Amino acid sequence: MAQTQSLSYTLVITGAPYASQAPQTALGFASALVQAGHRIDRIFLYGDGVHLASALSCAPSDEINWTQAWSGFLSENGIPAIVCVASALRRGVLDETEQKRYGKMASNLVSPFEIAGLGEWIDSLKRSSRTLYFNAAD
Amino acid sequence: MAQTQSLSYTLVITGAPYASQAPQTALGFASALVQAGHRIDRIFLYGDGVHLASALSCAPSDEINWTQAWSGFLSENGIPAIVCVASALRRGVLDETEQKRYGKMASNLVSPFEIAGLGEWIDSLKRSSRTLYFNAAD
Amino acid sequence: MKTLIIVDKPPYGDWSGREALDMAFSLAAFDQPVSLLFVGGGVNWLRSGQNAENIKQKTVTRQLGAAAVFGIEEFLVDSEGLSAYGMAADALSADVICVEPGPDLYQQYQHIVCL
Amino acid sequence: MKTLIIVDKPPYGDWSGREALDMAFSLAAFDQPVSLLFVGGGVNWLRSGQNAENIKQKTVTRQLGAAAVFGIEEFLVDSEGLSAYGMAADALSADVICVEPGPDLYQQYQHIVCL
Amino acid sequence: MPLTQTGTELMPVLHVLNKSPNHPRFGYCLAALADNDALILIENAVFGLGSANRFRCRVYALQDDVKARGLPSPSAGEAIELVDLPGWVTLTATYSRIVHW
Amino acid sequence: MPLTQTGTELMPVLHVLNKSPNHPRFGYCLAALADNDALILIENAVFGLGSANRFRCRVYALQDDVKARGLPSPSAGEAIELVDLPGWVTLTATYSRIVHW
Repeated sequence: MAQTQSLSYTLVITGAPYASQAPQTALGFASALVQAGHRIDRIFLYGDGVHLASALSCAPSDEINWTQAWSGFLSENGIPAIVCVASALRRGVLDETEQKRYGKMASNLVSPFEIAGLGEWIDSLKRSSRTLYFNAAD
Repeated sequence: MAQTQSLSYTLVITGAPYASQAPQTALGFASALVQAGHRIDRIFLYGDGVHLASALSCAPSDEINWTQAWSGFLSENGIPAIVCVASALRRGVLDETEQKRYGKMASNLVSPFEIAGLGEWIDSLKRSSRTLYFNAAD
Repeated sequence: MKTLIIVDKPPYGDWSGREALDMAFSLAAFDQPVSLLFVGGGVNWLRSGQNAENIKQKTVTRQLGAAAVFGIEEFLVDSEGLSAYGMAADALSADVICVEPGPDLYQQYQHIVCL
Repeated sequence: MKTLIIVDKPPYGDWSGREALDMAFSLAAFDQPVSLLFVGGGVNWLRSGQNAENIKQKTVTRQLGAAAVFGIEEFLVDSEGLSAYGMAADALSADVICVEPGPDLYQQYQHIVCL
Repeated sequence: MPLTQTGTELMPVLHVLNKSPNHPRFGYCLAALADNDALILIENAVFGLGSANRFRCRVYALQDDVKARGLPSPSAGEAIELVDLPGWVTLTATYSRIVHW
Repeated sequence: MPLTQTGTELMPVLHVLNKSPNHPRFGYCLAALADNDALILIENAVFGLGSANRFRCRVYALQDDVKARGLPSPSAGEAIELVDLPGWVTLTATYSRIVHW
């Protein structure tokens, strides 16, 4: 089972923090990937997973804020992170461009996440060695 | 089965729009309640249901924006609507008070929803004739 | 790079099926071969006579109709799911291929997505 | 105004059980009688030896321990769920009453909440 | 009608079920039904109309959800009554105890 | 190893399952397993450790999720291997086709 070759990965997260275990499992896996010397092409948030990119989430002081934890991990490792635009608009996760387009009073997308379409996911299927999914459990 | 007496109701919504059918089923039921001459004491959003109160959600032009639909219904009928504070903070639904308390860049709570604690729900159990729950389906 | 998108929940009660379908549409739009597999409760996407007007959603039948036009290659349906929900394969809203999902089916796809 | 809060999903995989427990704590804090019923996969809340440190969550055993202190009246557990998950009633992390959930049980509560 | 421990008479229960038949909670709901209870199937639970003989009490189903999903209306012999939203409201006013599964 | 229609040889599949044993998808996953596939149980799927004799392929389970839930470690006779996160990473690097249930 030994495999020393370095591969490229995309992680798709579809489960929301505080509703599913998906973002935490994915972060543990992503850290282990980087440690093992693999490359992460991008993180792609889809469906309820887009809530992970909300800058407004506040965890109780004795719990981990998964948005901050992910945001820090992505920045430190220079990993691109995409939030699917269709999922994000419905669920109220907006960058400044979408805020203006829809005339909303605020934006709430946390850096370094960016909003883009499913084309980014398809690019992952074509180019990443592996595309993994982190869905809500039950 | 005839029942002409007017009763008071609390509706608890725990399923999110665009993830579950709960907010739409609840709105249809609430409209029928008002039509039938019953009183709605309050709407209480809990768990993932708090996403219904996000002012930033944008529906595609050919779909109903359930946040706007609910917001309009509540205002027209003068119905108090509460978002559970613990659920809301974790999921990034904030009013201006919580925005300041947590030093966040924006608030996103849609009017006439207000943030409060589970005490409001307990008050419903004590005072409303009926407390109904609208949960995610599967 | 053949992709299989699996839908295993009934329509209307939640959103996962719609978002799975959006993935299939996107693949087709980018000329990537994609098939849909309806399993378990998901077979109800193919029921004829749906009308979601009163629950203020879009009836999914029309979306499935568009799928063929947009280049989604096949609609596969789990025959066990059909019988569990009392549905006949010849009374569905779309042309389907009945299958028994198992290793022989899945090995034909490089990517398999089940939201 | 006796209330029964039902927990039917295992801990850690989703959040509904924690938010159900918060409801129970609130009732107790407002001196309202409340019991908890663990059914099906929910019986795993009572398993001894849990340690969620490595998945960066709070171990739920401690929360359940606080429940008794805070005035939650009873922990009821579905005996069928226990045997389905291979758990013995005398090896649980809390004092429980084994029950067979049915009309006789439910009729004792004015309010029943199942998130 | 059974008596509670405190001696007050309890009204029967209206059970509201919105889960598909293959969801564990569908079974928990079935196990909770008493003969004089009523059950209303809404949302994905209307897929359970076909297994109505498993219910031991009066059964209703929300018409809009049945129609949305293209399910056949219950036949006269099935003892299931389709109700609209006002009908559901009436049921909730009639039963003082309501459990949502 | 079976051949596809196009004649290329396919690598076996790593199945990643995170649903409880009573979730419908647990069964769909079981039905998808080939003898030379591998399965890793994570999150709530580790509650299925006890039914490991139903799996027809190699089975792993994520140690952190097993420990969090207080489940007993599999005995030597059960042919289930606990892996940590680096072990899961190695599995995903070894199998070129991965299905998440």
